[in-house]
Amino acid sequence: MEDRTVELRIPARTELIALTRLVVSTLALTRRELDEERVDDLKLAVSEAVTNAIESYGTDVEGKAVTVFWTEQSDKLEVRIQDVGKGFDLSRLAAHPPVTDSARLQFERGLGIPLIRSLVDEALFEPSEDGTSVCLSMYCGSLSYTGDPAAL
Amino acid sequence: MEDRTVELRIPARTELIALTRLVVSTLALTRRELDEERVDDLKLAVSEAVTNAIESYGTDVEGKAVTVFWTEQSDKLEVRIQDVGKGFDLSRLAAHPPVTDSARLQFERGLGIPLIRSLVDEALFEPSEDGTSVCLSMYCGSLSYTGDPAAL
Amino acid sequence: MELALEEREIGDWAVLAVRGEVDVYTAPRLRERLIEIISRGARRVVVDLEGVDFLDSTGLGVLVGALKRLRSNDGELDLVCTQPRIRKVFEITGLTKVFSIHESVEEATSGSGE
Amino acid sequence: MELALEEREIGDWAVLAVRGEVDVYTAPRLRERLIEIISRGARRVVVDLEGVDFLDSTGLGVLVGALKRLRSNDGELDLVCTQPRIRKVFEITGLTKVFSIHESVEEATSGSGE
Ligand SMILES: Nc1ncnc2c1ncn2[C@@H]1O[C@H](COP(=O)(O)OP(=O)(O)O)[C@@H](O)[C@H]1O
Ligand SMILES: Nc1ncnc2c1ncn2[C@@H]1O[C@H](COP(=O)(O)OP(=O)(O)O)[C@@H](O)[C@H]1O
Repeated sequence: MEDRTVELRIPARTELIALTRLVVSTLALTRRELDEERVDDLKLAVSEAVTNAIESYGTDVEGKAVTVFWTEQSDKLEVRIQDVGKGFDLSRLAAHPPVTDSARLQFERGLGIPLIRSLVDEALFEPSEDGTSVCLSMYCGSLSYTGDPAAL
Repeated sequence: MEDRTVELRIPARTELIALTRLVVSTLALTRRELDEERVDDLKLAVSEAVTNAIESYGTDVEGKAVTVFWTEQSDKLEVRIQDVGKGFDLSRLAAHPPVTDSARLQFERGLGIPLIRSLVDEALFEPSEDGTSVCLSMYCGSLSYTGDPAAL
Repeated sequence: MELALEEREIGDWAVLAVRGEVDVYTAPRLRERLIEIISRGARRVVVDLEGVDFLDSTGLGVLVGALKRLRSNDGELDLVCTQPRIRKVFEITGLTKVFSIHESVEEATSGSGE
Repeated sequence: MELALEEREIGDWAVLAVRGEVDVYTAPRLRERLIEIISRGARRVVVDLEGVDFLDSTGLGVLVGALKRLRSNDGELDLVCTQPRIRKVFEITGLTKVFSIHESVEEATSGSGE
């Protein structure tokens, strides 16, 4: 599998999140099985996860990086987002109140993880004291290239 | 400098060269100092170097990768392309004959390194038995973002 | 990496057209502009998202924040959004129930704003 | 990652319009198509590069190869290329002296081909 992984490592700077989106959507678009809507879904989910990864460093971003791994498996695309930030307790994330005009408006934050969960087929969060790894999967049957496989 | 480096690692597959071009030109375009023509020059030079890096593995590309490092220094942009292929002897590269209709036509290959050298401000080739590192620089005075530096 | 903001007035509506990508990097500019518009006294604001290519949860948060600010002043914030990819983000998060989302700036500004 | 090839005939010229990126990944398709055109008996070929976004040394090599093949059959290969970014690649490598490069397909196909 090693040789099927594309790895992008960026300094923890928010202006580089757009680059991770570009790379992931470019790679996803070369796959016949993902239509544009699913590519957009994956792109947004990755963007949210990279945002969280950068924010895991707080203001202490000097020398810190976030790594995005893109791996193609026989039946799915997998994107792993990794930071070495402070981690978090998944079970303690605030639950959002049911959607009603008044209560819902309290939540300007905390939309990222719920979004991620509903956008991809599988989202695995692995926070630890040494950082967090988030693994996002999109199932797509057997994979094949849209490009012509002719090689020199 | 570590925290100013973007790193892209791809499996040694030619269909991924386009991705390295996209990443490099996207990063270069966020810099005011490089006009479009210089961005295109850098993009082509990087593409040629990545092509050579992939070809350094011959047909034995299984599990092999090429890494592209993008680093911003105070006065220049630097792109390093690294492979762990077989290396080569720079001093033995065939020189092209002067441009004349007949002799010039013998050369369908061997245009990559001459192109690289004329496209970037500085090209350093470091072949070794453990692989080759090619460092391409574009000088561009003091650097600043075209994007708004506002952060959350 | 780009965000373009363009403001105009239609009747008593302040219309802010947003173009480009709204994410954690660009959202602060959108927030600042909305705060500026509101603190200038605007009560009825339309944010036109037709030119937006990408909107993340930070962008949603900025819009929710502006809506709260306006409502607490008896104001209103409406959106224009027909692009499925952007609309979907409001749908998933349940925010279609919170915002009035219109098909066009004309439709948004011809309503009563309530 | 895309390459589109479109063929047509103008008088006794075979015109191949190329769109997209020509690099080591896509160039083999261009080469195959050119070989096919030549082996069908075409002697006067125009390659229209106006739709090309990117051209690397492998692409140059394919064009040089086709030119050689045609010349050895008393044929001719001309190019159409006005885009500075693509033209520059021919200039740097000295290949502007080897190819006839035209401003338009009309210009290319109205010449004598010699
Ligand atoms: N990679 C991460 N590292 C550390 N904490 C994280 C990470 N991802 C998420 N979190 C925590 O989970 C919380 C909820 O995340 P999210 O739903 O994306 O909303 P938001 O980022 O707007 O707070 C964050 O505020 C943060 O405390
Ligand atoms: N990264 C590399 N690893 C091994 N050999 C290389 C590398 N880069 C260049 N070379 C050698 O230098 C030669 C000339 O390269 P270049 O000028 O790009 O032309 P071409 O790739 O068309 O042969 C190559 O054929 C190869 O033998």
